[in-house]
Amino acid sequence: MLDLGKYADAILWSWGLTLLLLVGLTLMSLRASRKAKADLMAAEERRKNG
Amino acid sequence: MSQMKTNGTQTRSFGQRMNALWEYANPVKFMALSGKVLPWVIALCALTLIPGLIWGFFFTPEAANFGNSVKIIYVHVPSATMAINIWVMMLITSLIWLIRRHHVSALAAKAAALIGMTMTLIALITGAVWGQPMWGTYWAWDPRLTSFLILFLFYLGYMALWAAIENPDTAADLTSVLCVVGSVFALLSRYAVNFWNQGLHQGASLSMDKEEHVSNVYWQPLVLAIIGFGLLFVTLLLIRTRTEVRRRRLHALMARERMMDA
Amino acid sequence: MDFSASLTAETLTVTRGGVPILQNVSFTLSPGQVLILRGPNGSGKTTLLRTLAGLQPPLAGRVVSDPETVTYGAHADGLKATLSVEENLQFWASVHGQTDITPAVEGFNLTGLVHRPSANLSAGQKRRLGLARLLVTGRPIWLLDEPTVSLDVPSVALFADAVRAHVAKGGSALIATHIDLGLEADSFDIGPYKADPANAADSNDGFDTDGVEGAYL
Amino acid sequence: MDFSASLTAETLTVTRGGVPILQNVSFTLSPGQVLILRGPNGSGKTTLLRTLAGLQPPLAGRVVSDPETVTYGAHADGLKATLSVEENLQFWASVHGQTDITPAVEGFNLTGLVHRPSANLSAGQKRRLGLARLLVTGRPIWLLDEPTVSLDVPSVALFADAVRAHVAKGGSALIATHIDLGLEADSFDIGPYKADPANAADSNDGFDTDGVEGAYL
Amino acid sequence: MIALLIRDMRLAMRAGGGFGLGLAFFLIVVTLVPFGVGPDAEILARIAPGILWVGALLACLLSLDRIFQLDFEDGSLDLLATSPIPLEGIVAIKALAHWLVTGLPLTLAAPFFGALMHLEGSGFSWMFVTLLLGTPALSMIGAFGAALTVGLKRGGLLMSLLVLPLYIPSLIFGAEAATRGMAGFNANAPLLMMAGITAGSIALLPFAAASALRVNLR
Amino acid sequence: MIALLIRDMRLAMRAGGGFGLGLAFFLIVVTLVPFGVGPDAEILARIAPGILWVGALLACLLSLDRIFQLDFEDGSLDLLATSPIPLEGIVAIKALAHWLVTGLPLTLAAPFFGALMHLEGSGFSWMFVTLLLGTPALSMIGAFGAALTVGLKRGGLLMSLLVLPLYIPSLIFGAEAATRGMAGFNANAPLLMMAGITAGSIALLPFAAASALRVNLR
Ligand code: HEM
Ligand SMILES: Nc1ncnc2c1ncn2[C@@H]1O[C@H](COP(=O)(O)OP(=O)(O)OP(=O)(O)O)[C@@H](O)[C@H]1O
Ligand SMILES: Nc1ncnc2c1ncn2[C@@H]1O[C@H](COP(=O)(O)OP(=O)(O)OP(=O)(O)O)[C@@H](O)[C@H]1O
Ligand SMILES: [Mg+2]
Ligand SMILES: [Mg+2]
Repeated sequence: MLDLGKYADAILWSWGLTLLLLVGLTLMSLRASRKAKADLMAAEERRKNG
Repeated sequence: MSQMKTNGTQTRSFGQRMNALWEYANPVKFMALSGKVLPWVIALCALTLIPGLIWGFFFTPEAANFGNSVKIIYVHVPSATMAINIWVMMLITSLIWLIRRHHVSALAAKAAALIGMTMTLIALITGAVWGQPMWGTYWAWDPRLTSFLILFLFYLGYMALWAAIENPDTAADLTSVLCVVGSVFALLSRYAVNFWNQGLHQGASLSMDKEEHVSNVYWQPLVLAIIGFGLLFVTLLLIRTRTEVRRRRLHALMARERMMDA
Repeated sequence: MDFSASLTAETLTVTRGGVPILQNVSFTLSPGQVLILRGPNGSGKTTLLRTLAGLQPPLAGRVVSDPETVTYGAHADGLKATLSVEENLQFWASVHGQTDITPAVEGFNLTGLVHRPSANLSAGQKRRLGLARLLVTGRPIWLLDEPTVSLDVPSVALFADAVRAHVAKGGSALIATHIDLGLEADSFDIGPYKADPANAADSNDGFDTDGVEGAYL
Repeated sequence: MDFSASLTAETLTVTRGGVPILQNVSFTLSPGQVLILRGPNGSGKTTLLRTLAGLQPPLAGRVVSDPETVTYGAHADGLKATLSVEENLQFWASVHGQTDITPAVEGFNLTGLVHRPSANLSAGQKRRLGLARLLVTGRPIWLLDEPTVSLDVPSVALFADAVRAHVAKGGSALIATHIDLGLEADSFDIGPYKADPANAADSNDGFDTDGVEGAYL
Repeated sequence: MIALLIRDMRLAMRAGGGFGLGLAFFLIVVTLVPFGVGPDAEILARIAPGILWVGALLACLLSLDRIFQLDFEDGSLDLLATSPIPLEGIVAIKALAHWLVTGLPLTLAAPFFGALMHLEGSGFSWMFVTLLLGTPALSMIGAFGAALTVGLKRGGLLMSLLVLPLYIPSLIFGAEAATRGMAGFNANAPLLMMAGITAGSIALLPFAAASALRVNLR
Repeated sequence: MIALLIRDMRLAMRAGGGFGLGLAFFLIVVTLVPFGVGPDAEILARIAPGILWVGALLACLLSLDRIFQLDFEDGSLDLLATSPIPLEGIVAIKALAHWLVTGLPLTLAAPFFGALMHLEGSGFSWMFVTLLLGTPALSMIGAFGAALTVGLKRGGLLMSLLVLPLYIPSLIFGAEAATRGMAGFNANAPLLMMAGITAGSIALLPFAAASALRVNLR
């Protein structure tokens, strides 16, 4: 495994938090996207069928 | 009020004649095109971001003055770069909305804000974490750091204003005005903090100027990571703008439904 | 002030919260005319009046009028609680370049109250003060939203007198109301103009376009 | 809830801003009774109703009633703009220990609007919501200050129906209004009770006592 | 009572409500001070507990007028006053709701904002403890001030004027406890005093506030 | 226009208005900081210009929601918007009225309050000059923020969030000019920058604010 030396803490924290935030943001975006799509689909359906 | 005589339909057909590019500001066209482009952007993003980060994390040597901590640069600099550029993009799309009233443009600005805020947060956090070993403190009132804090506040205010207004067009108008005025003041703050404190922070070593150039070992993966972050932004932006467009349509449909109930 | 101004609505579509409420509204309010706007609660009277007053843009169609000839009387009276009746009226008079407030004070029976802070008026007295403001604007076209709310019968008669005097001078008034004001006036029912939500005028933001179903999915 | 509650005013003197407005007001509102409070603008109806509701103390006389049986419907509706119609009603229901809001919603024709934030209602729709609140309090004595302001004719009829149903159950209502509600009701004119300022009831703060003229000089 | 608490919290969370904004204001005050004072880390660290406390206090203060004013203006307060809930209970619940949306988030966030002021070591936990014990008093005292000024059109600034002197004891003991604690001294005395003020306010002020409200309603 | 200015000033002077209260708030902030920070004269003198500026800024901020909110709520703003005065003029006049009842008294009083913070020597005149040049920008920027949030129920805290970052450049240059001036250094550069911001705000922001108002009224 890679030896990060005395800066291991700083490196792991910053990389870890970065990845966490980016993954979180991506998941949020995807979930919102799915929800918007489903809601819209339902609304269009309601509109068509009365 | 004489501007009451403006008729929206005219504006749109005028816009269409002006330039075929504006066609894609039409939500329908935008949805069609963005749907097609999205998979390609995702693929490109994966092809740059992942190798860039792996290269930066595993295959770069220790730096003389930074030690291994230089690896932080591969998340710090790309996020910092994106944080600024996203605000610029929001400024442009806000202006487009104010001038030409293309809805997709306003919604793209709204979609970008959270990404921009996350990038700013990442730059701040990685910077702070890096600051502890390098400068012995998590936070210093260095101009670059400070102006990022201010940028963060601008993102926060911008998003809070979007959230507080219910009518989407009103919100688009007001947030766009805020974005334009805010940009001027953000620039002023940049000068102000520079003037106020001489910093500890690194200068721009990515400049094209040969002498200041960091060696290729660091530079090449860094450029790859920056491109990767940029493409990640484009990916997320497309996804989120599509979401916003759908929400906007949903809003219109729901309003109709409620009207029919009443 | 030019007292021969008229106001015309041409195939107006008005919206509230982005939703079309009325469509294809056309009419003309000519000098000397009183038009009573009729329609049940929630039918869009307030929305129409605000559009005519230039406070919100129409979605389609246009309003032909000189904004300097129109004054709007909303639900809220725009009174400052800490200012006296006289100060309130005096302020609106000078904003509109007028000076004499006595006719307004006398026309709405406020003489005994001129030095009273408007916070200490009863609901009906406040309303009378709000109506007196119309006189000090000196403008010919009055757009009024339920002006007689809270007024007792004698005060409603005062108001009707004021409107009669106003149209006698060539002014005109468009009045939304649910009660009978005792005025000889034409009536304009907005019922037929109700926007059809299922089939509403294209809200022209590209989001309401029919025939592109599934385009967002 | 005990629906046989009554409210009695005994030689009441009511004040506004420290000035006596009405004096020697006496009447009883018995279960099943509707009393229409009449009087011109500024005569003191609002002041009287607030005193009866216990929101301000009378200067003299007393109000005999159990405060837990009385609900007051003021000019302002007490609606939260950001809460939906349903949330607004639900809140007032639970404050009064009630649970079912459906009769109120249906009684005032709000069914299609339950999920609408109350900011987006028209003036008349807001008023209907304000009146629906009366039903969810479950209280027998209603003190209402111009309840039909902004309502169109069908809505006034809805309100009259609600009052009729309420008194049929043994409730009672005291209603200040300037218009005819179409209710079979007694009427109570406050004109004769106007306080005589020159000779007003002792304001009982030691500064208004007659008969000690010059006592402070 | 629960219904009232839920409603108040819901109103605060809705668009334009107060939640998060108190926090944002706190962040901004803490950011402004260095801009005014200058970036010198040593001085900033020295004044950090005081400024954090003042910031928390101002953030509380700014949101006080929501406690009663809105309900007064739209007539809800008249209706609440004639409802079965005793007015004292209403005051207490509203103060609690205010604390939950303002004082509590402030307390949780203060340590992080402290980093901006170069707070060090045990400073973080001391800020947390003192604010946790002190902010309930701020909300309760604030509710009293809000009750006193509720009838007045934009009593906001007047209320600040009335409330701030009442906040001073909490501020002094709170900031003092934090400073002493950080410096490693014994901080029991100011901590106890502050807790006493909080307990006393919670026990007694609802009655004072309710009677002020009664006067303002008539 | 004059009538509007007179009305706004008169409203501010009446009971419950804003006059004097901004000043009082300023006094209280300046008093609170020593309670929080502790009585050490040297430190207080060192942070005095910064705290005075921050205090002035917060006092301004607190009174911003009076600029349009009251007129919006009682319907006056609709009537003003349909009056012969252009909306840009209305914004400018209202900002001016705000400055006259808040910024100007603050400026005049700041040197005296400075004494509480152990301000010395030339500090008094430097505080006066920088505030005189800087506070008009605070009022104008504030009017813009108020125009953005006027439709929202109690946009107060949201407005603070929007406005405070816009205040930062004025604050930095103002406090910096005062600090440098006091220390005997050349303070022309920050002073000029601040004056430039003030001039620019006054020239351009009325237009931005008027367009925001138009959007909010519709
Ligand atoms: C919270 C704190 C920080 C923020 C907001 C921040 C912000 C930035 C920004 C905006 C850049 C921009 C690069 C560009 O010009 O494109 C950057 C680059 C950089 N930062 Fe930071 N920084 C922070 C802390 C740190 C710390 C503590 C260090 C390490 C000692 C550091 C080292 C660097 C380096 C080496 C670069 C690359 C410079 C270059 O080659 O352009 N930063 N940072
Ligand atoms: N944001 C919104 N979205 C959808 N519909 C809305 C919105 N805001 C208001 N409405 C609806 O618009 C309609 C028109 O309201 P308006 O106030 O113009 O009615 P009105 O004729 O003045 O009624 P009233 O006689 O009760 O005053 C109402 O049915 C109202 O519920
Ligand atoms: N502070 C005060 N000092 C003296 N008189 C006052 C004060 N406040 C109000 N009044 C007067 O008290 C009277 C009673 O007011 P009230 O609101 O009770 O009348 P009302 O019968 O409800 O009238 P409306 O039908 O117009 O609502 C009014 O004439 C009012 O002008
Ligand atoms: Mg209406
Ligand atoms: Mg009344």
